[in-house]
Amino acid sequence: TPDDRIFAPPRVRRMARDEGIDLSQLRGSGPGGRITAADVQAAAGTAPSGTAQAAAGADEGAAAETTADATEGAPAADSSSGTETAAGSSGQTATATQTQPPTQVD
Amino acid sequence: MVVGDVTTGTDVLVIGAGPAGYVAAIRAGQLDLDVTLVEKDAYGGTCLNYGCIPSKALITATDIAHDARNAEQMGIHADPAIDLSGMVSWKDDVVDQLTGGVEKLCKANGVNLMEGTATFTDETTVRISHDGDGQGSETLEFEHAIVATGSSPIEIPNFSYGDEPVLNSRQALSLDSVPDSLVVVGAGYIGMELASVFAKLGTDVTVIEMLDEMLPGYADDLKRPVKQRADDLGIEFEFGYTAAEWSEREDGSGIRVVADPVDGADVAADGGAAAGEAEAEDENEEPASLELDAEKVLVAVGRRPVSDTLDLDAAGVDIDDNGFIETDSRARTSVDHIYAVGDVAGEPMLAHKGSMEGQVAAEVIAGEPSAIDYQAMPAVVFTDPEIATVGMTETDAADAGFDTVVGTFPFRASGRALTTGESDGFVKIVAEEDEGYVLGASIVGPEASELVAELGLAIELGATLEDVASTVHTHPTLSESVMEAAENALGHAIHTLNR
Amino acid sequence: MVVGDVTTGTDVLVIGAGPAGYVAAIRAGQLDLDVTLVEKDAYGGTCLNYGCIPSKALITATDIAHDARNAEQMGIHADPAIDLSGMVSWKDDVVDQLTGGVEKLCKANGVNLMEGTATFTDETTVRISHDGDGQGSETLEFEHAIVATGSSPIEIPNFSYGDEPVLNSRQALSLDSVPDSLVVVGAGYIGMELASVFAKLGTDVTVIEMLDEMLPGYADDLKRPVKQRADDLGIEFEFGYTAAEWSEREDGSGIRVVADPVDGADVAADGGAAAGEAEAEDENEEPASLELDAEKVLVAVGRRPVSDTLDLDAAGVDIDDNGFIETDSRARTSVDHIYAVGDVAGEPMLAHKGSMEGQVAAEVIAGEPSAIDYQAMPAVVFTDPEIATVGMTETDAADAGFDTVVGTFPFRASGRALTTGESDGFVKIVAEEDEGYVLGASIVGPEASELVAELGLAIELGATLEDVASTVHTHPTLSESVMEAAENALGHAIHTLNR
Ligand SMILES: Cc1cc2nc3c(=O)[nH]c(=O)nc-3n(C[C@H](O)[C@H](O)[C@H](O)COP(=O)(O)OP(=O)(O)OC[C@H]3O[C@@H](n4cnc5c(N)ncnc54)[C@H](O)[C@@H]3O)c2cc1C
Ligand SMILES: Cc1cc2nc3c(=O)[nH]c(=O)nc-3n(C[C@H](O)[C@H](O)[C@H](O)COP(=O)(O)OP(=O)(O)OC[C@H]3O[C@@H](n4cnc5c(N)ncnc54)[C@H](O)[C@@H]3O)c2cc1C
Repeated sequence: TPDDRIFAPPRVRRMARDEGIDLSQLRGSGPGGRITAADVQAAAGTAPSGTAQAAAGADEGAAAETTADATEGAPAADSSSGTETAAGSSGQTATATQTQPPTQVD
Repeated sequence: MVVGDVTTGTDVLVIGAGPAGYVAAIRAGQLDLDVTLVEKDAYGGTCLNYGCIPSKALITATDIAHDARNAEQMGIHADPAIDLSGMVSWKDDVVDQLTGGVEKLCKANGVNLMEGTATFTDETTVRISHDGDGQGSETLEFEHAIVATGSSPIEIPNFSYGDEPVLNSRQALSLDSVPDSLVVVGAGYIGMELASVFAKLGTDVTVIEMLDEMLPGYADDLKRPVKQRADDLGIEFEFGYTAAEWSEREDGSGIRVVADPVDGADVAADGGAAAGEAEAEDENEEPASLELDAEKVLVAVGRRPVSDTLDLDAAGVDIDDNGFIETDSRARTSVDHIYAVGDVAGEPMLAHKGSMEGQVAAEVIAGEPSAIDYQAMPAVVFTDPEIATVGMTETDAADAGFDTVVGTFPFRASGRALTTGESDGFVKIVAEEDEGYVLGASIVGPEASELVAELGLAIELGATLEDVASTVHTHPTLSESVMEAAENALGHAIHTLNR
Repeated sequence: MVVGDVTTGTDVLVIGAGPAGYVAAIRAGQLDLDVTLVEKDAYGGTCLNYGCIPSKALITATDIAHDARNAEQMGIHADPAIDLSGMVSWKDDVVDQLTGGVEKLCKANGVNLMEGTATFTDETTVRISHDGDGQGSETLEFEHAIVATGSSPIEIPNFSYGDEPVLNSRQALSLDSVPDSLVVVGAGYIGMELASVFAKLGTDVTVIEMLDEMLPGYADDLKRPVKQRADDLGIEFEFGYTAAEWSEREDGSGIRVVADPVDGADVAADGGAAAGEAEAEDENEEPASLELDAEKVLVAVGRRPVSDTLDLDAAGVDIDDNGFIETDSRARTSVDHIYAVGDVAGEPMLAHKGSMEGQVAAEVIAGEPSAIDYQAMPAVVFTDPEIATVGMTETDAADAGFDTVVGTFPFRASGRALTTGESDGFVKIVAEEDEGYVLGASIVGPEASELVAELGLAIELGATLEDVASTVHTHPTLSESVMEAAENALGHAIHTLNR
């Protein structure tokens, strides 16, 4: 894969700009090596504090489980890409919210 | 006694060649399994022959005429004539092309095709009968079976599909002339789709629905534009009634359908008291039945799984109270090597759900780590305008414990919608509040059926509102409305005011 | 001398209210910046008033009539009459609705609106003139400026848009009667879109194109169905010619357009030798010019940036050789606090590219970490059928060093496409081989403009073929073709044979 092409969603790319992280220097932990928000936070040393992370992780886990349950009675998946993505990017809750400039305009 | 019984074997037996079964068979073939597909009627099943495809063909064709007839404000003056038998034979050609394609694809993927009706004799064999009770039947041994026998239209008492003026959806899609008037029993998606088609063909349509609303299960805001359009088309609704019986009119001019109020029996039994309190005026009146004169009556009150003609007991396969075969996340029934997919395996009874399950069953048999693990199952009602939903509603999300944020975008603010003359409706996105994960979406309006695809992908991938909002969408398109709804949820839509 | 000069100030000055400028202004307003938007002509710019919206309105409306007229195989018999002036005034209503909306949205987001033409006087001030040279002008000081002056149609020698029979796209979209015959100069997307509209209105259309193909830059396989349809519509093509001059015909029946062969001058200058070898028969002949009789001639040979009427020099803003303002990934020009967005800032000259850049410029000014960093810029040609592309072609991807895998799905295998009577074309996906990342897609066929949205999202998200293939797509829809193309690339499409 050519080095100059980054596989990361828009939200993650913006986060990297905000943190001054060069995405081409990161190895992604997402599916196929895709860079996730958590990867950026780890690189920036801005991963949420223990408490925040634990809390976020717990919330997220619960949420992911409920998601699977709520989908038409399909049992929770062993290898759901959707669940994995949601869970994989869990640790980022606090930082993402902080780094996001207020966009709510009334 | 069985005459001329021959026993052969197959690794994978698929029963039923609808979108669940033929997809399972093709996928099994691709995975180099030895697979046999048995079908008693027509390749493509309900969907291709009597359901999805025929209905969408007639919907689209009548819309072409309807749109031209109603384009005066665009400077177009047209009075199209519709020859229904011509339209139906075009539809039949489309069906033939597709079912022929399915047959070819099965063969090309190495699927053995057999015609006949399969019934289980035990948990590793079926009997395939070619005409009726065992005459020319054969026995087939299997390692794995995939049951994909689909569903059939429910009949209601006194309305037999064998009687000429009584139609099920299949029959309604093959008429060779336009009925002057039609009573549609049931305002579910099939009833509503067909009611619109006939109204556009010029039929006087009256819809009877037991409940007090059309399209039960869909949110009110989604239904409003559809109800409005139905009213504009002159479709009459009688909510809270069930069809009781019908008779030929004496003057031979058609039929009379009698419909009873849903609470009628109860109210009568209780004496007038309870009803009287609510509706003082009616205190001394029997709740009135309706009498509707029409040329035909279409019964579209739902479909039930075809699980009763298979002798599932002989194989030990369990069904639930509604007759659906019980399956797990790998499409397996109570018998480990027997799978069930599609309508017979439960709600939602939709073709794409069946196809997905069919693929999973084939892959699981081949030893792949597949599972039924979708996050988002889209559903579309091809009414005018279309309704499409995917993933969670706000209520679902709240019930699942999410704090949610919602964004909407009305099509009347969409440049592309205005240029098509179709700008009723909206896109609505439901997302998780903290990170903005997209959880669900609903759309009513032009091309809703196509627009929902992007949102399905967003949900499956765990995309956030920002991801959708930051993706450049072509101008001018309806898909910009998806982006705008995401922006609205983020509080910075460009083309609507944000909350 | 300037009369009545008043100096006021603004944090953010936006010049030009097209889709780049008005979006920048609205976004800046949402970010609580003090913003002034100056427009000399009409809110909405080229796109809403003379470009995207008017062209799509006429394309869709003529299609409604055309589809009905050509639906005999569906049993529909119609002979619609089109009143072009009625159609144009409907189009004008749509435009008014949208431009009125833009004005309202600007105000609601706190944008100060000014009418007038802005020219830079130095790097922190502009003069706004209200009618011509300084009469009633005023001076405005700014902290930041966003230049969004767009582009204008290129004129070619001897064809002045001031002459009545010579039309640019804007004029062609406002005719009040259908010309009997039309010469279209230029087979780019604007020329081809309008050629189709007029052919469907009944005009005899001849397209002259300098190059030897229509829609230069698009792959041959994408163009094939469009060329076929154009041929079916009776559009004539003359490739390898340039329009040289026109004159009124003596009998007053219209005009005569003379077109010269592109290599004509060269061949003549070289002497007959080189040409003679290739085409012995023509050895002694001058390459012939064409003479085309028509009622009107539409010139659609491209657009150039409006960067010459702004006195950019006074502000110190650099332009490149083609007149585009040079910008960086944050939409900044050579002068740090001056930004440029939209057509004036370079290719692709597309409305959605401009809107995206406008948002970025506003956000950067507000101190947000925004940048122009899309992975995938969609582009659509609204011909019949539509062409849509997003991300990389196979060649782009190979040039960038990717090993690729390609998947396609022809619409003739799509059930939904068959039910609409429109099944030419295909979906093609290009992906990186190892992980299956989707890199690009191209679509020609029904609703290509809408279908491309899902693929744009897939590319932005870094989705893989498996992600797209595993997402449940509604049946029957055209969007299933996207899923099938992904499955085809993975080697297990259901509804086509895999390579
Ligand atoms: C009017 C109408 C419109 C619809 N529109 C849509 C739509 O737009 N979108 C959508 O997703 N769904 C739609 N549906 C629903 C869709 O048709 C079904 O969900 C789908 O056909 C289910 O697929 P299946 O393979 O499970 O079963 P089916 O398609 O019902 O196929 C089952 C097959 O099994 C065969 N079979 C049954 N028993 C045996 C046996 N013992 N031996 C051999 N063969 C047997 C039957 O002959 C049949 O061919 C529509 C349905 C109708 C009636
Ligand atoms: C026939 C046609 C069809 C098209 N179809 C499409 C399509 O389908 N999709 C698509 O994406 N694109 C399409 N385009 C291209 C699209 O219109 C442009 O890309 C888009 O309008 C560019 O937006 P903009 O804001 O940069 O400039 P413009 O829309 O050109 O707006 C610039 C504005 O600036 C104003 N202005 C200029 N100079 C000054 C000044 N000195 N002071 C004050 N105001 C000034 C102008 O009056 C104008 O209103 C089409 C174009 C044409 C002509």
